[in-house]
Amino acid sequence: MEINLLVFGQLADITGKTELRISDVKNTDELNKKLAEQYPKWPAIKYRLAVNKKIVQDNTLLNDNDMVALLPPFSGG
Amino acid sequence: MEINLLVFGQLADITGKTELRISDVKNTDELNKKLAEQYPKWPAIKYRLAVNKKIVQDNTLLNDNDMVALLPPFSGG
Amino acid sequence: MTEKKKHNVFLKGPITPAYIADSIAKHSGKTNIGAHDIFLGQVRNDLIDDKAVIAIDYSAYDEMAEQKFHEIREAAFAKYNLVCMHIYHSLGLVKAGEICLFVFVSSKHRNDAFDACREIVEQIKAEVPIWGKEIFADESHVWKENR
Amino acid sequence: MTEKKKHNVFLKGPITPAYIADSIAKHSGKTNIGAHDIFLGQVRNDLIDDKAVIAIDYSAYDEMAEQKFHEIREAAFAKYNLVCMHIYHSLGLVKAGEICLFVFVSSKHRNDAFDACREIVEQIKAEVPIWGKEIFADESHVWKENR
Repeated sequence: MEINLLVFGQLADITGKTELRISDVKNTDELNKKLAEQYPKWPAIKYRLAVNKKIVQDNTLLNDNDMVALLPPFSGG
Repeated sequence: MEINLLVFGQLADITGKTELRISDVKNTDELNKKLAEQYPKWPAIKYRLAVNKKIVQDNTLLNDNDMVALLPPFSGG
Repeated sequence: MTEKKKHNVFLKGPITPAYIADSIAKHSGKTNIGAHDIFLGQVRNDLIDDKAVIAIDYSAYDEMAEQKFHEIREAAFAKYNLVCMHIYHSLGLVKAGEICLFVFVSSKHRNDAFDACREIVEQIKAEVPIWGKEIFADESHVWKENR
Repeated sequence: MTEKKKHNVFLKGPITPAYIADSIAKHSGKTNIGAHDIFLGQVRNDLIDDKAVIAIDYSAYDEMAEQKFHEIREAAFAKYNLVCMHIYHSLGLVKAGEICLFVFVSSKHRNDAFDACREIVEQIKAEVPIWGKEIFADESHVWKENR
């Protein structure tokens, strides 16, 4: 089981990539944990998650090939 | 004793002129009365008076060569 | 840096999109501006007693109007944190679909521009001695009244 | 007559005054419009830790952003009596003094345009996944955060 991860803004500065494939994460809590482990510099900045373009608040089950995006605070306009 | 009268908007349609000289009016009440006598079609529309570019609310004394303007409701913008 | 120099508010005939573009372009050197709010008044072809307005012919008590514009300008600069402000109003004939009023307010942050622009437009409509004669195709007319 | 057709919101690089003028000119045929409110966001050369911002590099989660813009658009047409509305936002590099956001709202009467334009700008800043990287002369950067 793998998901697609899109990384934006200052988080992409840390991952060095804007698109990643992540395997073996059942839900968004596991994904957050895995990212914090993988990237020692994972910052204290808040970010939100969108699963298939919808922002999710609570821990959310992930399915194979879901598109998950990491959204740091917006600064358009 | 004469004043200068500036007439704007729909009131100028009635006077046929935008500038007039009016004599023998001591105050704005007399001016209003005189205009209503002079122009049978003087309309029921509200207007305000400006004496030397300042809008006046109450009856106001007029001096020789004062510039009085008849201001129907504004419609700029 | 605030700019308060006076300029002529009244322009002969309609305000063109090119004029507005020039005015916007002139602000690119003012890099302390973060927000512009622009209000444009456009002449509508309203139906009045089944006749369509084809143009508005604007006239003004120029001297008093310029003084009022100046007061509106000073009050806005005193009340809001603005970088600059420009007001232009047409005199003479402006056809339906053409622009007769251009209010351009610039500030560091958006709230000042939004608040000031709206207040200025309301003040212009209520306080400045300008009259619009709505002209119909048959050359008859009615005098517009702001509400 | 209301116009709700979708168009691309994102433009590459700065939004030019000429582009804005073209957009205004296209509305002269819509003679039921009486009021336009236009908001322009301009890149400021803010000082951050004594270094001046020389440009902002904008990126977005395009697909989600387009969907959000569409929702904002639909909500505004449902809530306000608008004739038309256009939103344009830059992607990529926009230098200090250049324009990165252009919100253009048109209505019969001014209150709808004023209310809707301001609400749309707030929604864009709060809800649309766009990020601005503030670039300094020494090529270092910080990520902007809306407030």
